[in-house]
Amino acid sequence: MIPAIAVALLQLVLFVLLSPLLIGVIRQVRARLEGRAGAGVWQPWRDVRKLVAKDPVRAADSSWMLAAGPVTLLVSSLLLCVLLPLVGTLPLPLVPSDLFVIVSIMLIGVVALALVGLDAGTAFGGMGSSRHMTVAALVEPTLLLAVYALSIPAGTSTLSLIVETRLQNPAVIISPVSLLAMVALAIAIMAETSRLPIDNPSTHLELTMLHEAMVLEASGRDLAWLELGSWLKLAALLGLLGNLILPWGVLTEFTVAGVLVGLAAVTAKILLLGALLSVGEVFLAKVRLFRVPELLAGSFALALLAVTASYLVA
Amino acid sequence: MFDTVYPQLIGLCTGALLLTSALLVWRHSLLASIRLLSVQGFALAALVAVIGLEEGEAEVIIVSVLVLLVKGMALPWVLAHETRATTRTDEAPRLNPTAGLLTVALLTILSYVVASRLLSGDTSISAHAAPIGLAMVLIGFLLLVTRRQAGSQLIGFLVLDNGIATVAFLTSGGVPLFLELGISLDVLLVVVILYVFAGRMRNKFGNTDIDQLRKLHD
Amino acid sequence: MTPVEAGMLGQVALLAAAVAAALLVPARWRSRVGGILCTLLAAAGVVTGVIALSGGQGSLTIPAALPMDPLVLSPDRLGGLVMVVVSAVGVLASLFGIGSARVASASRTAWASMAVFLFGMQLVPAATDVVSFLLLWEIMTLGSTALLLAHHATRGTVASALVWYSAMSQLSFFFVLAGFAVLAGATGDTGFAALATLDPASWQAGLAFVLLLLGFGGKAELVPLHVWVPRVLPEAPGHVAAAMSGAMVNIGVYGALLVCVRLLPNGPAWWGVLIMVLGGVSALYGILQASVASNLKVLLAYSTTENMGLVFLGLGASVLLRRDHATGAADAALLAALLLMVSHAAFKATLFLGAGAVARSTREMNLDRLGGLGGRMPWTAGAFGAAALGAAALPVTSGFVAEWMLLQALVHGSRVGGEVVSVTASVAMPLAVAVIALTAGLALLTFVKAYGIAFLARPRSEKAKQAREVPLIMRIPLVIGAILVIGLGLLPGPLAEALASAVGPAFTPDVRTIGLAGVDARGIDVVLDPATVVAIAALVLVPVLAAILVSARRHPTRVSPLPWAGGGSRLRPRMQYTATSYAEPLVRVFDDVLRPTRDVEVTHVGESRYLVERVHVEQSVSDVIETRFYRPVLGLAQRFGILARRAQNGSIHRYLSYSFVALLVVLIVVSL
Amino acid sequence: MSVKRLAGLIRRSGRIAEPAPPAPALFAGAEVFGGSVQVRFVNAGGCSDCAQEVASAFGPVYDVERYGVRLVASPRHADVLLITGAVTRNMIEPLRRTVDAIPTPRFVIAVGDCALTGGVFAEGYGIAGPVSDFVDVDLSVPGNPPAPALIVEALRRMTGR
Repeated sequence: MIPAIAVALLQLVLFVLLSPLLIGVIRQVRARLEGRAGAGVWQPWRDVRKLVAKDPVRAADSSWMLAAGPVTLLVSSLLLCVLLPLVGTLPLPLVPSDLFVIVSIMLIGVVALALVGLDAGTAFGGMGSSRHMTVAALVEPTLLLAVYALSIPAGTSTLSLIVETRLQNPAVIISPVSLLAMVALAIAIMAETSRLPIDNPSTHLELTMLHEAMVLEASGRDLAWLELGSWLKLAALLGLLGNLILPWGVLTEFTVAGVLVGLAAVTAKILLLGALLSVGEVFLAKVRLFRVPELLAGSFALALLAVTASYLVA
Repeated sequence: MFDTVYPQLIGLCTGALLLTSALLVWRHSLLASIRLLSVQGFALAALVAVIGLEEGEAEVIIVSVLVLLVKGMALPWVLAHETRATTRTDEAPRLNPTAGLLTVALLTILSYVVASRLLSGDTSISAHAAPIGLAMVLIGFLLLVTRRQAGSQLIGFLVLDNGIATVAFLTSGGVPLFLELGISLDVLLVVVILYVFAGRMRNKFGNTDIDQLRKLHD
Repeated sequence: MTPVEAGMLGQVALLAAAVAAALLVPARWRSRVGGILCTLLAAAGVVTGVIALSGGQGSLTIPAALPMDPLVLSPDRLGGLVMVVVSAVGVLASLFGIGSARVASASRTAWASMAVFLFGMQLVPAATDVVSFLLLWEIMTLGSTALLLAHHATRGTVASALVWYSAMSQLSFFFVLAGFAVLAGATGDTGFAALATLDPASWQAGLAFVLLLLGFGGKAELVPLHVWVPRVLPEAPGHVAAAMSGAMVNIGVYGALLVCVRLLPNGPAWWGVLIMVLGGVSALYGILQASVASNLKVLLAYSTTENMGLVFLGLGASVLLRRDHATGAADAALLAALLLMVSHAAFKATLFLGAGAVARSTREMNLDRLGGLGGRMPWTAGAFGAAALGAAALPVTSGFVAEWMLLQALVHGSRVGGEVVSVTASVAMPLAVAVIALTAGLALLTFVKAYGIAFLARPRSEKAKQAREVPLIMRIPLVIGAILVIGLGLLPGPLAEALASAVGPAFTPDVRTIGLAGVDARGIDVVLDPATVVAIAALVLVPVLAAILVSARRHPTRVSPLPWAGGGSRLRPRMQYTATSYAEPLVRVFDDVLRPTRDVEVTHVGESRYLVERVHVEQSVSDVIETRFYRPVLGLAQRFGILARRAQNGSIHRYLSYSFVALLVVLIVVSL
Repeated sequence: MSVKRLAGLIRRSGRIAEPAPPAPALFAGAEVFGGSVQVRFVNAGGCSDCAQEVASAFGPVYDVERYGVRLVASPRHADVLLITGAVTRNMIEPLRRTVDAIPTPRFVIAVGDCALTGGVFAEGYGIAGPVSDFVDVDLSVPGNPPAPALIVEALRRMTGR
């Protein structure tokens, strides 16, 4: 129990430190591919530090939600970092990394963000909130079905056990069920974290925004929590994806060396996936908003195929 | 060694077949479809090769090379060559992609149910994978039914053919060499003829929308 | 006399007192006296139910005048559970009614029929035979009809809603009656104990099952018998809607449980599939309609259809999985259905009461004209928010625990020990998971919309701007409801144990309390302890809060009079997103199902076609099932009626000749 | 553009950004930003030539982003407001509101002669006056239009990098 708590705490600290770095890497890789020099991988850190040191502004008509929503998003993302099997798969007592619990904790953050968007009382905020929730509603089936497909070899919906099963039996990873499910999961995660091709994180045109439109009214530390919360979510989900694709290096039994290897492994996986994501985004254009459901339906069909295929080629 | 990975390899190949079929329903662009069809040909060839290695029959390996050449390279090349010459390569199918993909998933479930009824006693790996062939046949039909352009209908036809071949290879451990040779050449011939016709029609009427061809018999 | 008997007698006495008070007390005091007596009546139901749930025995025998056995009321544990749930909602609704009932809602009929309605509802689960069940069922139905009639029978929309309601409830009653008649005919008795001896595989059982499922499904607002819901509930005042949508639907669920757990347990697999299909379709259709609805009460009404759909989905899965010998998963699915029923009662009652509070202070139910109520009605906003979390199945609410249990049961259901249990289950379970996931996602959107548009942002109309908080007596039930939603979510362990004992002794789900009142479903080997998750969240929150406090002291927040909103200087609240625009992307995605009608009218400036004076856009989504299924059927019925009228032209000779022909036919048939 | 062609283009063009000149002195009061400055850009009126120069300062050649400067979509996120052009009558109110929407500490940079004095448009119908008449300007970048390098230098004074 003590080692599990220690690992959970380590994950938390690591991800708080790592997630701005991940964004820094993503932006830096993109800058280099575009022929620019880039602001350096530590720039997101500087941004957050500066945002906390500013005096926030809020409109007279906005409610407590503008302050509480960002904190809720941040806490929900932090909980993801505690509960997901990232550094190690040691189960916490009473709170296993149950898929459904984790998805709903993530959804709390989604809802908090959507309410922040609505609370602003502006057209853009509402628009972003509406689109964000539509995407979230359509992503959820994919997310659950994809992990359902992955859970079949392990016989449980606990993510840490799924990762352990893949570690012990790597042949599972290249099985068609797993491949279909991973593709579906990857699309779902891109949608959930507002990346291309569903959303363009660096857009300035309000009418094309999903995620950005909701945070237009947030400033100072509120904005810092929103940004940090979103980054943490991206890092945690990429970490999960990394551990599902390449489970090696994950800590399964507590040793000091194992912890160090686990930390290094998950850092390497996340940064690598981040770099890949960035390269991929250079080659992608944002999909038209009304074709996004098509994409999500596609990923849903893949997830459903994955579950069906688990009966076909067991 | 090979025995342990054999089920995995079969699974991988059939999974690739299923995935490419699903993606074919998703994509509208004719060129992308042709590329996917080529990938599907490669997957089919790999499947045949895996079965051949497992059974240790040289004849089946030869068939796999043949499949690779015809379905993986020759047919896609012919199609791509013909398509590049045209201007309109986008398809506006009758079914929107969302509904199409959900239909694919349901067809796969259906083929699973049907196959599990038919092959209830058989627990071998290849029998387990056979429903995918059936699903491909159904998906091929779906493509034939929902596509408007003659070119993409041909692709549906080829998916159908691939599905039949998959079922045949998985359930009987391989079609005799001559038969496969004959079928492959037949298919090649049919495709070439159809494509040439399609090209002629396009030159004559400006497009190959099947719906509009109904006017011909008047 | 046992406590249960005393409780039931007390309810009879309180019913009499409440009806008498409603008729005799002058209008000034009627709401207070009637409301308190109704509250006491419901509270007596809660007490009786709790005793029965914990194993208390006792029966009330009513000697019938008809030549048949006396009617016996004796709730078992399952009946006790439903009685508790129904009466608890009754308590909240009655309390709320004290404050909210005005003018028409405080009439003699209104309070008398409220008492009758509550009484019938509370005692249906105590019935031990078909006759008393149907009798109490009719009391409940008539009570609710009279209650609706009392409110504003003068308005045209109410009249048409009432016609739908009466027709649909009589249709349900007919199905239930027919179903029980088939069962009674097959066993030769009307007592539930005797009916339970019938073999579930027999054709009579199958026929009775379908009829009863339709009847009970109708009461539980399932598709396609839900059409009365979006018409009736918006017309009813908040507390009546809460009692109908939070409590009465549970009687439908109780009926289904009665069939699947008590009377005909271990039914064949197709029963399970049928219930699952009915439930799944209801869940999806209900939430789709709810997510595009702009009227707050319509939204809540459709969301009831969704939740009941999920309850039936769980019930169906349990029947199917029990057939396939996946007992652990089957038990978990059954438990999930019960959990959903309980949590739905808590959050839906609170939501409808919240809507009632909003209606009272704004006289507006259209979300497009609400907004900014959070600051003006903080108590209502808080309670509605907590209940909305429950309805969206987010932690840590009871709705989340129920949906979690359901998903776990389905995921663990298709395989036992790595082996596929059956082809049916392996197809049904993934599809059910997909349906639930899509439903949950849409529910999330629906309740973000409901809460965010109504309570956040700026008021979209003058009425919303002048809203004030409701009086204390109405706030109390709201707060109790919110506490129930959160509390039941924090204590799933004891709750699940109580529910597991209720379905015994036929089934014995193996659940234990673990950790801080968490639940451990041993049959499928999963645990959930929401309180621990909350504790972890609190620990994580500590450093965040510390950072915020430090930052807030050094960098105070500045208030700017207007939102930035793109820099426009003529920024009006009407420029905000409305509920209709919020759901617009969804309407586009589900175009094929919802079939919206759009009407765009562009008025050009006289001189130029390029300058637009005004654009009027109207979009409405109608109930497809009503327009595509009932309208044609009704049209057919009307044509048939016209034909029948021709046969009935009032001529006495013609009627006599009909009788004569009928007599001849009977004689010929008998002689054959 | 196909993936192959895009990849080829990326490979051939390599790094476009020119080498960074030495950093100018930090603007007094900008220490609080610590090397991270978010910029909201407003064109208050004028002929858009200054706007073009601002755009190229953010382009790959001058690449002001490497010094920690980023354009943002909302003044709520911004630290620095970059204004070009003389203020037209319709822009007075939005300009004031934009400045008010920026959380403090904040700075305003006026870019180009039109923004500083009104330039050739000074007497024009519809022109209300130079930027400094309506909001406090902290830093000016003169020029007609100023070279991107000058705009970059002004922004670098804010980040100190």
